[in-house]
Amino acid sequence: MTPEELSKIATIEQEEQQQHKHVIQVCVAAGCLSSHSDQVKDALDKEVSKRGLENTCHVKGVGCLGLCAAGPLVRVQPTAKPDAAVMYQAVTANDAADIVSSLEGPPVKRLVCPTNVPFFTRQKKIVLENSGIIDPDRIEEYIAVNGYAGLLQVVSTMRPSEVIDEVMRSGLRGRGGAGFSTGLKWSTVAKGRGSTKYVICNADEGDPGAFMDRSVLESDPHRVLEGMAIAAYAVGASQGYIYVRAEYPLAVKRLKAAIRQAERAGLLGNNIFGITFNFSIDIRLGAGAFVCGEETALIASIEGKRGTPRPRPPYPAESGLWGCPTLINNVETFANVPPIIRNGSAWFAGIGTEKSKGTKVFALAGRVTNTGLIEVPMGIPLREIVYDIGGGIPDGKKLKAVQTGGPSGGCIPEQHLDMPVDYESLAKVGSIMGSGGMIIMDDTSCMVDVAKFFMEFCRSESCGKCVPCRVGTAQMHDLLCRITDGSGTADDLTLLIELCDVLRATSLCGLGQTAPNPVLTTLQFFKHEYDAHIQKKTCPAGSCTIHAPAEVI
Amino acid sequence: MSPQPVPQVRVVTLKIDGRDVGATEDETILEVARQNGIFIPTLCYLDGLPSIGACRICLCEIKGANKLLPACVTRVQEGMEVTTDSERLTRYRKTIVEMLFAERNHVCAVCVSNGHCELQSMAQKLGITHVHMPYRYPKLTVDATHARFVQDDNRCVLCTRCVRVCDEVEGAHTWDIMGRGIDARVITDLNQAWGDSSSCTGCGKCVHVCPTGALTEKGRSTAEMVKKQQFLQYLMQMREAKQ
Amino acid sequence: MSTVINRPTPPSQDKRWKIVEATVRRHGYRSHSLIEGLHTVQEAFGYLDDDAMKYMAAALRLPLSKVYGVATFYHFFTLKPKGQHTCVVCMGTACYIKGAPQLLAAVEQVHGIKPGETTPDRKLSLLTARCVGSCGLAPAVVMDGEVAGKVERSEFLSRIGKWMSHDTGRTE
Amino acid sequence: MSKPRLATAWLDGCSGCHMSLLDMDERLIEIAQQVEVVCGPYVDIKEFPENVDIALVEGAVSSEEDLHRIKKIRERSKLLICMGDCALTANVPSMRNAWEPDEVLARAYIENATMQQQIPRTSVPRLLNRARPVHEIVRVDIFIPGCPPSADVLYFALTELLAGRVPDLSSRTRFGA
Repeated sequence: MTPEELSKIATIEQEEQQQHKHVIQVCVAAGCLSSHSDQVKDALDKEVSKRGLENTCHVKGVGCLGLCAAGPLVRVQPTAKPDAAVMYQAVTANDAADIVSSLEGPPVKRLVCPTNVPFFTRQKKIVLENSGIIDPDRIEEYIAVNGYAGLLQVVSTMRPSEVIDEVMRSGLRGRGGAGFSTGLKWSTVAKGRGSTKYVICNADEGDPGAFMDRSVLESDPHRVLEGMAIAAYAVGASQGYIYVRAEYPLAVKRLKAAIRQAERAGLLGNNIFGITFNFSIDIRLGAGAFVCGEETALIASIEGKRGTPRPRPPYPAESGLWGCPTLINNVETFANVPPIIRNGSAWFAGIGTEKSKGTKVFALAGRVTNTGLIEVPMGIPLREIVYDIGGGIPDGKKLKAVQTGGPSGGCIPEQHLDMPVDYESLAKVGSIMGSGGMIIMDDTSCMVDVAKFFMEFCRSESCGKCVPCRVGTAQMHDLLCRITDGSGTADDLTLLIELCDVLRATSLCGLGQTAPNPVLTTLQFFKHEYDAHIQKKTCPAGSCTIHAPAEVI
Repeated sequence: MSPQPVPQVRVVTLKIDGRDVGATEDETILEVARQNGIFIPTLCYLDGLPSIGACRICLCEIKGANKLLPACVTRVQEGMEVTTDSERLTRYRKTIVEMLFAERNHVCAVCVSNGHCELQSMAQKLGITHVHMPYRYPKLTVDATHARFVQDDNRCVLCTRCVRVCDEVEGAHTWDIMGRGIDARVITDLNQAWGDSSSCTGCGKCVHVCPTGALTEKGRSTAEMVKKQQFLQYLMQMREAKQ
Repeated sequence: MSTVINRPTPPSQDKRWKIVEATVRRHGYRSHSLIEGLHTVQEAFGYLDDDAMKYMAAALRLPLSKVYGVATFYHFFTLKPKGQHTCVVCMGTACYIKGAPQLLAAVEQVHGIKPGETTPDRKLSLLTARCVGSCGLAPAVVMDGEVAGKVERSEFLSRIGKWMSHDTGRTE
Repeated sequence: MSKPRLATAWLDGCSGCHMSLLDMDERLIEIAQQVEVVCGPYVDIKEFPENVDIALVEGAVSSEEDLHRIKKIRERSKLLICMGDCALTANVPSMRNAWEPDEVLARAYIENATMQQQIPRTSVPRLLNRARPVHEIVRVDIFIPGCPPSADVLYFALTELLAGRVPDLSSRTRFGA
């Protein structure tokens, strides 16, 4: 691949797209696929060919359009006027004829999904900019929207250290949870000893209630490959791994296809863009272990071992995969890299807040009207996400809490709803940004039960290596079970609080250290619910089954 | 294996419990503390086996670090200030040891290792007189299929000394851990009876490095099982000398 | 000193072993390809039995206990054969608060199996997943590999009911 | 000033701790001069009295009767001392805890019985689901580990208490000692 070839592919693809008068985009990401969008796409294809419109109307499968709650989603876009696109919701195969008939006339009214609403207008798309636009299975479409231009720019005009400086200046922080400076991490790996280095993409999205990474991988896989290649160039790595959940078969399939295409196009492999830069990517399948989101456990898993973490230091940046300096970033972090390179660090740093730059993708789920995938600028008030973008709480119920950060995060109560969503503000109320799961809970959710749910998760996901996490999560889960079934005592609560402190301070890895967070935040903001279970033997939300106080034993 | 060139190691000075001590930078806090007669309690650690920092009992406070660090795997650094004993550390250590007592069925009074058990003596050293969290009472098995040894899961603390000694020193890797979290167990081969193991050489190293009565010699009665661990040091020295 | 490596022969003539052999060969019989190998076995046979683990241990020159340790560490792997049909109820946070526990209770009530169990006639296996990533469509259930969203109790039970009444081999 | 009122109680234990008390031999006389023994297996009074100053409890809480008694003991005593491992860890009695009481009883009275195979249901207190250490039921003031704690340890603990000090037992005894 030469720079000229890259721009030629882009031009040909763009010209081809212009030939069609209309493009019909059908969401074939896992969300809509589960409501049979593949059948919708087939029906549209048949309808178009039946009417002999193949040359003027192009039906294509695209990635996530965002509003999963209203799927299957279909978007009809006139090529000449992209702004006049119409979105249809809850489309079935039977609607295909009506949609194709409407191409030259008014839209099919009964199916229209309004897009002039805050769910769409308040979002700011960087990571998801191609999602729902391009066909994830075709590298040409990615190239046509400036794909791999960032990689080209980097290898042909920048020194590795300049790339790192650029990422550093952008202020990008890890999107996997902790929010460590991406530039700093890259520079540590770049300085690492030895000539063999690795780049790993953590796509083991393990938080229950999070599907951002899955969506990015399914909708725009090349974006992640390009981000990894840029990182590899910057730190001096020639081999990369994507550690992806086996539970995401569609993402795995699209990634495999994307890697094959990139290799064939010379965008991965040896002598990329004709310079002495070699970089290959292999996929490694996770096998259902949340703890493998922890860097050292993930490395153990790629090495084919039990995914148990080891004490740090040494950090993977110094000694990681097979003892070599290893860069681990998550999917969303890598996906942010190509636009930062193309548009410059100043552009990126201009979005967001002082310490949290850019945007963040959230998986909005739970008791909220518009469940789906959203991307918002950092610093947006939580209230805006819940009520404007999310459309508020359905069924006339009242918001109780917003859960962020999964089992390592916390439950944020209504009174903090006006806080900006950024790393520091979330930490201040005892939660974390996490990878981006955001679960809305209304007054039918019992906060003690939610704490129990997450503790059950941690107990079953604990690797069992260190004592405080192995035994502590089991003890805490037992205590929460007692409290929710009405047999808990004041002493149980005291012990629960004590164990929170012990796990936090003494556990080996992040799983155990943060396992107490859901308990601590619910205790901080919803202590009265614990008291009600313990003293009055009632569940205010009415969701726990309280047994009559039997004998003590 | 050919002799490796000895890398240059720097000498550093640090403070442990307020005392100025000297060390080389490839040493751990635990090693340096022991050389200077400072006691740090340990359980999964065993001199001669690779350290894993798993039991969390040797955690120490390091000035400037936001986390407690395990002395057995943390290397010393110039100017480091280490506190090995404090009210807070003792409280954590006690709770962790109590967790182990609560996790499985440790009935010291009828154990073959009574009086020679590292968990038991650790509890005494830390002043534990009772366990302030609920006992879990899991249903566990005793494997007496081996001709000379017994494995009693009720008394296992999952320190993995047996796994490490079998893998690193004996080279058989008969032992490993199955499952995870609270359900993790020590197993032989494909989770089969020890007596049927095709890889076990019957060397007994695992029995003698086991800190409790989980692995013992057959035919011992209460309090009769005394572990002999000197062999490990001896083997390591002999192997080093050969290289 | 090196020993002559004899590649082990697969446990049986079953053609599916060819796929497994190809995977380990592609990874150069390296020990770190254990998880990839186990994935292939499970995909081909549905579960990992002792023979499969022995074969993997021999092919990758790994201790048996290590293979067993890895196979039981990861919850994706199963050592027991699954039923004819599988139903995976997502227990992610969104599904949990939108009624996944009630779906599990319904299956238990009607078919008498808990998560991780298979009906005695080996027709239905009930499993749970940490999160299938369809949180926007909670509660989600994966029925024979196909994700169903916004699952309701009655529709859910009737779909399982159809499985249970089909393929009985009985003519009535 | 009247002498402190001392009571001893025997729950689910083997009586070894009480034997160890007797093993104090001539030191028993010294102790007896300083206290009034108001209740226990060694004296005639079996109903636990009011206003006890020091209660020495042996054994785990295993039956409904134990449960009833330990609550009464706590109510009526200023200082409750767990004597021995059964009281403070549930020790040997806890070895049945991984099974349900019915399974345990069936094993003892049916499977392993050669005659009169029946589970006693009348005139014996019902077993609790688990044998439990005393401190899981009521507040405990002092713990004396050991199985049993030696006569020396018991003597030391009692003399320290009578001298108005909290005994430091860490170097003298432990679980299983």
